[in-house]
Amino acid sequence: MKQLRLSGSGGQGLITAGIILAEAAIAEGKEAVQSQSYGPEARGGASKAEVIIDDKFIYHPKVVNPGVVLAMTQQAVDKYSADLAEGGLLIIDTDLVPNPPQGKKIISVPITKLSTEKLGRELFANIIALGLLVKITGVVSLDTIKAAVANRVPPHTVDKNMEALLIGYQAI
Amino acid sequence: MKQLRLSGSGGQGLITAGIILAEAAIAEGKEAVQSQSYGPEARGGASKAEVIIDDKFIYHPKVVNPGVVLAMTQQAVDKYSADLAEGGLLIIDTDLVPNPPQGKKIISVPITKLSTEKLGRELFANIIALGLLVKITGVVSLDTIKAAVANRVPPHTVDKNMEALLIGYQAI
Amino acid sequence: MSQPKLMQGNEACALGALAAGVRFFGGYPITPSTEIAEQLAEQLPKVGGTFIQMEDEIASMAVILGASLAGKKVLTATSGPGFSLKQELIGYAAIAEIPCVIANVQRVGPSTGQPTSPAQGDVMQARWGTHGDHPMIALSPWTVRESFDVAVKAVNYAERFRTPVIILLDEVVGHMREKVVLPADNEIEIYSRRQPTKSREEGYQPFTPEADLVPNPADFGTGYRIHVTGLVHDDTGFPSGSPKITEQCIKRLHEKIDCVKDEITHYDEFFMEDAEIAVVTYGGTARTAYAAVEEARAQGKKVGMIRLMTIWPFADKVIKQAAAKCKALLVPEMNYGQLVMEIERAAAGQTKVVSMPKYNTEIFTPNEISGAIDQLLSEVAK
Amino acid sequence: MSQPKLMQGNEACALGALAAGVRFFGGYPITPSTEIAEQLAEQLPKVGGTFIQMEDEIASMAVILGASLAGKKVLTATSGPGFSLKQELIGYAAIAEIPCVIANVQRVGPSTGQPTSPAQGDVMQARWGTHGDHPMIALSPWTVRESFDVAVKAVNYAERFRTPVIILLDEVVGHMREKVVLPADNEIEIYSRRQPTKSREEGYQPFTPEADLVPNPADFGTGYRIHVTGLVHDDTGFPSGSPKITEQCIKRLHEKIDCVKDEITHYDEFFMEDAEIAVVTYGGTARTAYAAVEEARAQGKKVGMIRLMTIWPFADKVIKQAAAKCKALLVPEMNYGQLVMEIERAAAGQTKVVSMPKYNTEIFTPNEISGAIDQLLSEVAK
Amino acid sequence: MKDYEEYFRTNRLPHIWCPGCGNGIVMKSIAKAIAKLDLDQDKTVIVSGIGCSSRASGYMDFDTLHTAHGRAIPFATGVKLANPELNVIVITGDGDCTAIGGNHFIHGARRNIDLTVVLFNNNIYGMTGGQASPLTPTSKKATTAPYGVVDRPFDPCQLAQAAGATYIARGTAFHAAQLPDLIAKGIQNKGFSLIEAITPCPISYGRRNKLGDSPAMLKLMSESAVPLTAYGKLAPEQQEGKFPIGVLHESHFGEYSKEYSHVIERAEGGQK
Amino acid sequence: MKDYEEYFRTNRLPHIWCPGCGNGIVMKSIAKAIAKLDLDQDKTVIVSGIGCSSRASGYMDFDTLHTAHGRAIPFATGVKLANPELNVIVITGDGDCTAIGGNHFIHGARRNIDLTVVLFNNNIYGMTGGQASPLTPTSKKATTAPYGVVDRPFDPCQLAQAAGATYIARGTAFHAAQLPDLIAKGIQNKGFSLIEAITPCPISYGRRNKLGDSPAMLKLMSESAVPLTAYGKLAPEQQEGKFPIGVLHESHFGEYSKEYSHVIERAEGGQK
Amino acid sequence: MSKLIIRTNRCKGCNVCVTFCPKKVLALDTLGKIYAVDEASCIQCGQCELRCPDFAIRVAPKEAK
Amino acid sequence: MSKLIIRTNRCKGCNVCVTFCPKKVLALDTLGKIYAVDEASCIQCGQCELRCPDFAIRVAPKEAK
Ligand SMILES: Cc1ncc(C[n+]2csc(CCOP(=O)(O)OP(=O)(O)O)c2C)c(N)n1
Ligand SMILES: Cc1ncc(C[n+]2csc(CCOP(=O)(O)OP(=O)(O)O)c2C)c(N)n1
Ligand code: SF4
Ligand code: SF4
Ligand code: SF4
Ligand code: SF4
Ligand code: SF4
Ligand code: SF4
Ligand SMILES: [Mg+2]
Ligand SMILES: [Mg+2]
Repeated sequence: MKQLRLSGSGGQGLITAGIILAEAAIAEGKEAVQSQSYGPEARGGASKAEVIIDDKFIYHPKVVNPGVVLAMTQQAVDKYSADLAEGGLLIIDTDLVPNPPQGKKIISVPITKLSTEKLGRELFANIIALGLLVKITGVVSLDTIKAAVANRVPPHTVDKNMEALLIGYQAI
Repeated sequence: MKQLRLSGSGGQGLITAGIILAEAAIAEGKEAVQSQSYGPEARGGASKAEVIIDDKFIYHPKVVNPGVVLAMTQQAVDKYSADLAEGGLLIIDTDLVPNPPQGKKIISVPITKLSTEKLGRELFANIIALGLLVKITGVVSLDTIKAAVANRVPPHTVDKNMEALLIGYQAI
Repeated sequence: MSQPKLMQGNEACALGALAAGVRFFGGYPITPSTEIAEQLAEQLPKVGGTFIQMEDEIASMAVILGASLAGKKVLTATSGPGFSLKQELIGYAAIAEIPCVIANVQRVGPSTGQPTSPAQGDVMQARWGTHGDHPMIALSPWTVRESFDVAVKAVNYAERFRTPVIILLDEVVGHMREKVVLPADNEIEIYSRRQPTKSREEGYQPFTPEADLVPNPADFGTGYRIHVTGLVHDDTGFPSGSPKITEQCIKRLHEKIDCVKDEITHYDEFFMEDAEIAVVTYGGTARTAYAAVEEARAQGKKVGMIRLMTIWPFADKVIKQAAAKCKALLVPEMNYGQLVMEIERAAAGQTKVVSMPKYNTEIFTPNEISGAIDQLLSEVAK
Repeated sequence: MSQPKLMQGNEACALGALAAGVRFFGGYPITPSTEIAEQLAEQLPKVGGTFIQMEDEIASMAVILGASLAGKKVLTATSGPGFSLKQELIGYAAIAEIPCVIANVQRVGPSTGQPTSPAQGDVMQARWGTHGDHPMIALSPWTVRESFDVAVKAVNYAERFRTPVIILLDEVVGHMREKVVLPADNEIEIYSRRQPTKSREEGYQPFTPEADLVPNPADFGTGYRIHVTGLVHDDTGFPSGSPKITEQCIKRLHEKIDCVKDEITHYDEFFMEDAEIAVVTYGGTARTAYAAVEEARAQGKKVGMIRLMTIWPFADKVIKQAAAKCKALLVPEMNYGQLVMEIERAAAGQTKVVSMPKYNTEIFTPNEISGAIDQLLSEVAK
Repeated sequence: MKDYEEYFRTNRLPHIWCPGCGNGIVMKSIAKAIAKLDLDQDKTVIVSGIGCSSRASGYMDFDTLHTAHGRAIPFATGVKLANPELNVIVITGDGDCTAIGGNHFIHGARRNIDLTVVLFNNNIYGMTGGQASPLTPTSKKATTAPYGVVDRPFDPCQLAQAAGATYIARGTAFHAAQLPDLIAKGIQNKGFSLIEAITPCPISYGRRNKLGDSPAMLKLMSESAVPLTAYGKLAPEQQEGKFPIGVLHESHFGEYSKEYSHVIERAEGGQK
Repeated sequence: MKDYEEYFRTNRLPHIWCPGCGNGIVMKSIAKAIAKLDLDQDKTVIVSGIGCSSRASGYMDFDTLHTAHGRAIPFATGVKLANPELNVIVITGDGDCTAIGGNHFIHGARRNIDLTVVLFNNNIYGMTGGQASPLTPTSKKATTAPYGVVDRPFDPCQLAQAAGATYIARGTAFHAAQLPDLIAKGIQNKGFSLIEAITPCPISYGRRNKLGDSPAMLKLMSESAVPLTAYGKLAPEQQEGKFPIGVLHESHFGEYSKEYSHVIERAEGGQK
Repeated sequence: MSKLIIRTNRCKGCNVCVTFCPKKVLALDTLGKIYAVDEASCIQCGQCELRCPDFAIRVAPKEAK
Repeated sequence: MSKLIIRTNRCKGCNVCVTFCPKKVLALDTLGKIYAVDEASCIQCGQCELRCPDFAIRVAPKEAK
């Protein structure tokens, strides 16, 4: 069972990223559960999306010991990284998380900056993060995730999103 | 325990008559309970007021074996006189109850006609009936019921109502 | 003590509320509760109070909550359909801890049902009518005088616990008239509006509970500038999404009532010392039950009776005890069988619990209950 | 059978309703139910159906009842505050026998509460939220696929029994996404709208019950000229004040459901053969409970589980049986302890019933339930 | 043209209304309007709320729906949308329509859904025994206004117009010959139509306000109701105590069920 | 004159609204209006419903009441009637005020109770993520109107006027300098006042309808809002897509709490 | 053929027809039910039928002459 | 004294002030927070303060000359 948590602030597109990841897992014949939790804010505020992937039916639907936590804001790190599994991995956005926690295995990537600098808009940060996650965890293959992304995003944005995915995949 | 039922149609003032009777009983130091039941009609339809008078607290608030039933319409007789106590008395308005039931002790008085003919309006039929009831049952004294009526009706109608009470009291 | 008077249950309820200090009524007419509103439309302005007829029952509930926050003791009155409409805001009053009293004069339901006929069909709704978790206090009188007393108690409890309190009248008691002697003003105990005991500077927070687990949010206009919300909130009154705060918030709502449960569980026991079976009853039905039980006792039958004035919180202990010593409990109700379920639960298999539902618009007759008593006595004798 | 898909519970619920023939949705947005409306706003017109957003939840309930009478299968969806507002008209649907389905995606209450957090706090309200007496059917799914299935069942039951049916979703199941494989259209059993079996001339009366105690009032516009009212009525559909009719009217409403109670009581038993204790659970909580129970079994602990899909009518028999053979029943619920009261009642003192409430916005963890299981096992071992 | 009695469930008569209650006159006017237009009796639905006036649905021989207090319009909206070929007429009281039902009233008008709403305005809550309604005139007495009403009544016609109704008329029970026409025009309008029918409640309103019996109240109406054009010519002080009757407003806007049918066409065609 | 920030609970800032949400601008305008009139901060109460906009009550340093969805006006009515010396300001959204709260809105206006209602009109249900409201323009898209809204929005100002409001004004978040004045005048009116403040919701409304970001939406407002007198001079076809701003209506009628105080005087004196 | 058809069971004695009859044809009996005191004077104007709230009077159409 | 007081923690980077500043004084940094690129050009017109939905900018009043 793989337990992943994608956290950040409302509007960063992490729920979409979580959905795509779960769909990719299903495309590979696995079971997947995706859930989320958020506050009253439509934008901003801490929010998280969780994905569990397994070979058999998943009963308890929330992540208990996340093997990987992606945190796209400082608030998200503070709120959602404490229960990271022993030996688990914390992936952070370098610029948006100025104070990373101590004593954790951390991968820091300037995800949002990559998006603005390479693709001209912040908008693709979630897909970049997805590429990164897939590369690091290997939960699904690159091809699968490509298909899953293409399937979900608006048709006229497919190319840009493919670019984003690769930027993330190649970021480490 | 005296159990009286005043029945007729909505608008005939029988609830008021029942209240006055109960107030008179209280004025004489007795316990009294008054209740009513009616249908959806504001005017017309069968309705009843019940009064129970006793020397001690009255628990069950509805008449079970009415000793006296006053019925001011045919519908009321049909609906509310069946459970008259053994040996009980049925008082009816002669004109408004064309088909009185068989096998009951009945006193028939043209109550409404008395009201229109002697007092010019139907309006006083309820007080005439009250006079009649008091005379027949003796549950309260004439003086007490006079005071009770005077106490309830609008000040400018007291005289007419006293007249009505006496018309009823002297009707048999 | 006043002169004996013929008075209607609804009227006594209105006068009780007035005596307890209610100075604001907002309502919407509905049979068979309307006399409460009509009485107060006349009486309230005489004592400087305010009566307002609102556009519907929801607005009626809202307007009294606003008035309560601005410092008035408040009442509304309704019946089944209106009671259903008020549920959302009853929940609001519970979580925002706004003192208020709701008189529900029950009639036959569901829906428009039989508007002028008696029932006790909203007993479970009084407890569970709104969404989410909160406790409820509901009192049901069985006499006209007690309608007055229960109204006083309801207002006092609402103020003391800062919670909605329901007066569960039924059409029988609400519409009947009987002789009553009302208490003199100085015989009536009144619980005044709770006030902050310190200033903001001294660290006052509007929703910090006192020792009795009840907070003292300041009345509007008194300079405290508090915030009131129907969202889960912390002691400051401001919303919080924290699991810990949420737990505290909901838990304290329950515990402030739980911790006084015995004190506010009012009931009468009649002939219970040696009762083999007992009739458990409430509201208008209890009057008929009493007549039957008294009669049975007169005939030497070992029948007792428990009459609940407090319907919620439910008198578990009382019922448990009765269940432990009686061979059967008979539960006549003017509904399809509601409170009997709680009685069954509390009895926990210790004794036989017999539901005696009636829901045909007519009240029980003493004979019906006597018959059921006799049958039950013969059954338990076997 | 369709392709495996990632799907949300709310979406599956909407699609299930659509598959069962729902062609009319009236609603008012509220978190966390809104996706059901949004889904149907898009899908319904594609199949010639109608979606309408109304001015509030009361109007939403009213509009679907009107549409149902005009022959459509209907659905509305809401959450706590809106569910409270709908209560009056749910009672109307019950007494006027209008088929309709209400999906209530529960969130933390009372009042606005915690709008985006999960709870199971409306379980008792689903049964007792409206005034007066009528029965209720409420079904609660535990998986996304079952949200689809339950929606189909709910529509079928509403039509078959001409009664309101409630889908008690919780935010956990409503908002989570998981892999589902939906049944093919021909695998779905559908109960069509009941139709009159004779003409007026042949003595047809719209509310005369058939053998199954359910009447066949004609759809509006089909020439039968029927009358529908929320007042107590007789077989003709017209109001009657008669005690006898009133009793018949209310009694039949209950009996038409009572007589199929076993058939519509859906539940799963897991590991119950030799269970010493059992977890009784429903909805989203059942998922976590299953994880804990499976784990306990793997460790050789004699724990079973009963998962209720049908919440109302309550599964008395199932619980009675379990109570007779288990030493304790553990009841985790995302509320202050609601259905546990029914379980206590049904257990009737035969076994220990342990309430395990949680109401802090967070769902249970498998560890919490495992811990409670272990403790209970050790207690009963004594 | 059918006789209006053919639209009654005569076996249910006499009705429950009080002697002199104007509801019977207004109900008869609805039947006459239907007769006049020769609506298909099997395709016409009467929907009412709760109140004395709302009891009318039980006496009319159509598919009839006696709903909950205040909710007739949204129920009727459901009937109409589910089967747009039905003629849907709503019967409602002043309390039912403008107190508890006020929101549904304005939203029905806003949507311009094809309903014909006949508002039986007796200026009081009749059924519950005489409480003030939002249409009780200022300073009149009611059981819940023993010192006189302090607030101002709505003008339901103005309200409906501001909300978007496309046909608005006012008549009275005295003007019993005109009323069927006003209602018939409302039925013909494909959109939300309001006909305010002013009607005497001698029992719960007239008595308490010393307006006399039903004939007296009807005479009062004959004096205070003025045809719209004549009313327009009165000086403001002459208008005092009077009100206009006739067709007050007509306008055009897409009817809801029609507009929604276009959505269905587009969606079925796979478009957005 | 106090600084407007003194009317905020600054320890609760930043607020929860999205980047570019106009709610902050409207809330600031309310604070400025209060500053301008120098209202007693301890005798001023803010009452709101539920919605993004209704969250404003939590940020304003008065006695504040965040009620249930749609019910701000009747809660506020209770506050005002219980203590008529309080200034009561209502903050409400377009859904809150005209959908679920529509009936309370028109009844508040009818009673002419002294409340100042500031309607944050963002043409959408913001908080729940972009469903159509009764003020969403016809054919605009919303999550519950994927094929475009088929019905017609209310004009809340016209509705309030027909219902009896005695002060009505409209402003926009773009016209941020004017808005405090419009609100202040509403507070000064002793009676029911409505200020419709048109405000951008870039997230739940703008995006779906391709109206651009907040600055773009504000610019759109600057183009479509026309001062009342200028608007009156436009030909009908020029009015298309434009709307008037400024004070739209003023009238006089007895204020409810004042009128009721006369009832109390009479009743206390034993009169009827 | 009689000019007026009266359904006594429906009449509630409200006096409306009596008041508005231009020819004083109608009156109430002691039980408050309508009857024609002077049917001969009836001009079949239809006022009574038009105004009766209880559908208790029908006026026969004037015969074509 | 500076002409602009910026509360960065309140700024949400909505671009409103940037757009409506007549003198192009303001800009957003990489983290989306406002800063003054050219405070010198500021004419203290108050547009940014007036329009900021987040109370993140205050403009110092022009000094009386
Ligand atoms: C929810 C609800 N509230 C209140 C009532 C009680 N009620 C029944 S009819 C009515 C008012 C009727 O007045 P109106 O609509 O003017 O009709 P009328 O009787 O005057 O024709 C009221 C308040 C009810 N049945 N349901
Ligand atoms: C009774 C009830 N129904 C529905 C909701 C859900 N809800 C919360 S806010 C809202 C709409 C808000 O829209 P609006 O009033 O326009 O405010 P905005 O968020 O746009 O400022 C809705 C439908 C609720 N909280 N309570
Ligand atoms: S109370 Fe008034 S409205 Fe009702 S039936 Fe009687 S007269 Fe008519
Ligand atoms: S969703 Fe819209 S109204 Fe709500 S905070 Fe965001 S921008 Fe403002
Ligand atoms: S038809 Fe005319 S004249 Fe003849 S009875 Fe009737 S009202 Fe009188
Ligand atoms: S108008 Fe009709 S009900 Fe009235 S008295 Fe004449 S016939 Fe009878
Ligand atoms: S005060 Fe004017 S010039 Fe200066 S930064 Fe603000 S908007 Fe620009
Ligand atoms: S307007 Fe305010 S919140 Fe927006 S970018 Fe400028 S300073 Fe930041
Ligand atoms: Mg009326
Ligand atoms: Mg909005």
